[in-house]
Amino acid sequence: MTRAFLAILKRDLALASRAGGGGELALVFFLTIVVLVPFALGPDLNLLSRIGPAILWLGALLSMLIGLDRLFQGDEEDGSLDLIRASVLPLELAVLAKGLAHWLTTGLPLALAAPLLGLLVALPGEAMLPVAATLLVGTPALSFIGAGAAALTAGLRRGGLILPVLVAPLTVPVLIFGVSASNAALGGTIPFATPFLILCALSLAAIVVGTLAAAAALRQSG
Amino acid sequence: MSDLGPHAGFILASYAAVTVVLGGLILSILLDHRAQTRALAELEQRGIGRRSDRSRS
Amino acid sequence: MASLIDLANPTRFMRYSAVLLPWVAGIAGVLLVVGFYLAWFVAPADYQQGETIRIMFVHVPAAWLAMMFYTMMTLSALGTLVWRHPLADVAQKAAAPIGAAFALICLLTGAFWGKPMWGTYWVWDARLTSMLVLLLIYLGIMALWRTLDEPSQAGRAVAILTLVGFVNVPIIKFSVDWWNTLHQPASVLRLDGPTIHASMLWPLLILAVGFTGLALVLHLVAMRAEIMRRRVRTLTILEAERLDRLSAESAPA
Amino acid sequence: MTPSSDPILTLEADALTCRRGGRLIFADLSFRLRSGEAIALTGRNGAGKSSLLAMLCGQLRPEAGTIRVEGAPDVAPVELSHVVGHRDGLKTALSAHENLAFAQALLGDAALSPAEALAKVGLPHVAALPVGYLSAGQRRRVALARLLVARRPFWLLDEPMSALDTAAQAMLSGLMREHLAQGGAILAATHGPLGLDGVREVKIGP
Repeated sequence: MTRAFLAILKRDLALASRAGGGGELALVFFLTIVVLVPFALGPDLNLLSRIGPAILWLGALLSMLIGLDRLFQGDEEDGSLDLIRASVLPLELAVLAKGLAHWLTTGLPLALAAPLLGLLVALPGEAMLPVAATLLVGTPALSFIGAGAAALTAGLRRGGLILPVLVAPLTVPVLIFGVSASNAALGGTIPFATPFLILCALSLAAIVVGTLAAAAALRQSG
Repeated sequence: MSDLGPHAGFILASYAAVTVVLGGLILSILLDHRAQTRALAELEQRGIGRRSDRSRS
Repeated sequence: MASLIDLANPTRFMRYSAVLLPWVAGIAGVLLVVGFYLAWFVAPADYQQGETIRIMFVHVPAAWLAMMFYTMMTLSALGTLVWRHPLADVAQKAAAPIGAAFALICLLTGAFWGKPMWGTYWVWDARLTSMLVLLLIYLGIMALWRTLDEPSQAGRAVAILTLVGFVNVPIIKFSVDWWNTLHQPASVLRLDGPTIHASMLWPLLILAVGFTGLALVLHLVAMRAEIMRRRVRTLTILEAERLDRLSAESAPA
Repeated sequence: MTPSSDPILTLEADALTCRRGGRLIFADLSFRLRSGEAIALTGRNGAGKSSLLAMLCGQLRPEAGTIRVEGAPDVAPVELSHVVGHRDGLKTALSAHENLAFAQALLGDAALSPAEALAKVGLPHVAALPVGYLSAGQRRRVALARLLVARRPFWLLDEPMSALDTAAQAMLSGLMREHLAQGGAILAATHGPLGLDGVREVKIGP
């Protein structure tokens, strides 16, 4: 059983790193957004540093949405999904493996790059680690909510287009607590731990709900 | 090496960045060159380049 | 035999580059050693910036090379689209990572220079911001190369993107300058300061030529690797076709 | 659990009715697929051959009727069967060997190694080539090699002979004969002959 789980995980990571896999797409898009926002707001570092965490979180959220429709669509189109359905591995574990692979190629690099990109928005030094921590803990929720929605639209011919619209409202709580935890690290009345722990809870819940929803969606979308 | 002054850390950091990025670039290009040379040699050694003899399988 | 004909040109390139490489590498090496020696031991500290001026000796050549390589990619793009030169898209694909690396070096050294000067690693200074946008364009071009794996079709698409990018660079430069003057941040010390004293100009020029030599060597090696990669790809397809014919004739047991 | 040494397994379909998009495709279809037996599923296009296969794979819920495996009631039929449809199920960025190793890890109960399976379908040298470089015929053979890397009693094939040249069709018939000889069973939706003797026909629709 675990061999099949690791096989899916390894295959997805290999596909993401091969040419055309779009593995580093999320990271480049994240950099692009964090560079674009100051062009809209002006080069004033004081303003930027106040809303730094918000820019980083919105950038991370959008970057994770763009590659999402390929999560199951690729397998649906070439028939790999039928192979996964015929596997000894329950569909829930297969979805868990794919969601984890998606997070490892999008959420994790974003969280690691956040401190460096924080420089662009004059994020103070002491806030860098907390912001990265909130992203590290919050992005799995985005991956798995996204996986659930991606499974729903996998069968539809142009399903990929409506995916961001489906996923965005579901990610509001993660965005709220992610940004408020990061702002708490900048100082302010709320202690850092409170929103951070809620964010962790949201992620854990999203992993379970997303996985079950995706497996259910794949089961009868034949 | 004259004394680097108060900001020595930043000077060393920037030269470290140069060595890391440039070193990484040089390494990746040389490794890729070597890998392609080996792959090409191995393919041509199996006589695929010359279409003359079909017998070789 | 078609595959052998279009190789005539690249094969000649492979021969010439093999001869050229050791010389260019040697010259670049010497220049770099001399340049760094002058820059570190001979050139005096700047009366304003003190020792941090040493960073300029890598920051400025990196900026020049980042822009020079993009210009070279634009010429290669013209080579692909207008004169259909078979080596043009090879040159273009090989140049992108090198240009991006020098843009990144320019930004990183700029940040480490900025901290002692302006108190923060990053300031939305017009030149640094333009370099950052140039880096984004480089990353876009490299991403496009990675998604299209079929060489000739990819070459044309990237050539068009490079040309579009080249047309945009001056526009970006102008708009960033205009954007930058909107809210004049804390007084920004001019990067290159007053006219550079001769004792610093020489090491800078020597280093610039040395770095250019090094970049040229890397570019030639990268081009050789790219040509071989395409040859390997063609041979692999030939191999697959041959096996297809082979197994079609002799029906297996 | 190695099915081949298990008790004799029989795939039982009882009074199956299929309705898709409101349209009745077929009704009251029953058959039994016993070990060592091959069934050719015939009927004009759109008669519901693919729908029946989708039902057997558990992808499509029948409107009425049941599908069960006598001898392993608690296992879903799809976990005891190889499914080969029109799509090859191969990732073009991965090599033939990687694709087959992935299938083997997924389907469990390994049989031939990827290299042996590729040799058996007449593609011994193709293992390292990315599937994207292969011709359609070669990709079809790699997809069929998947049948050999894992031991599954039931083979559910959707028009297996299409897109195969005569040599490949002969090869597939050989593989099917071996599978039947080992006590496996085959249900193939097909228009032409399967190259097997003693094939029972089940017709769907008018």
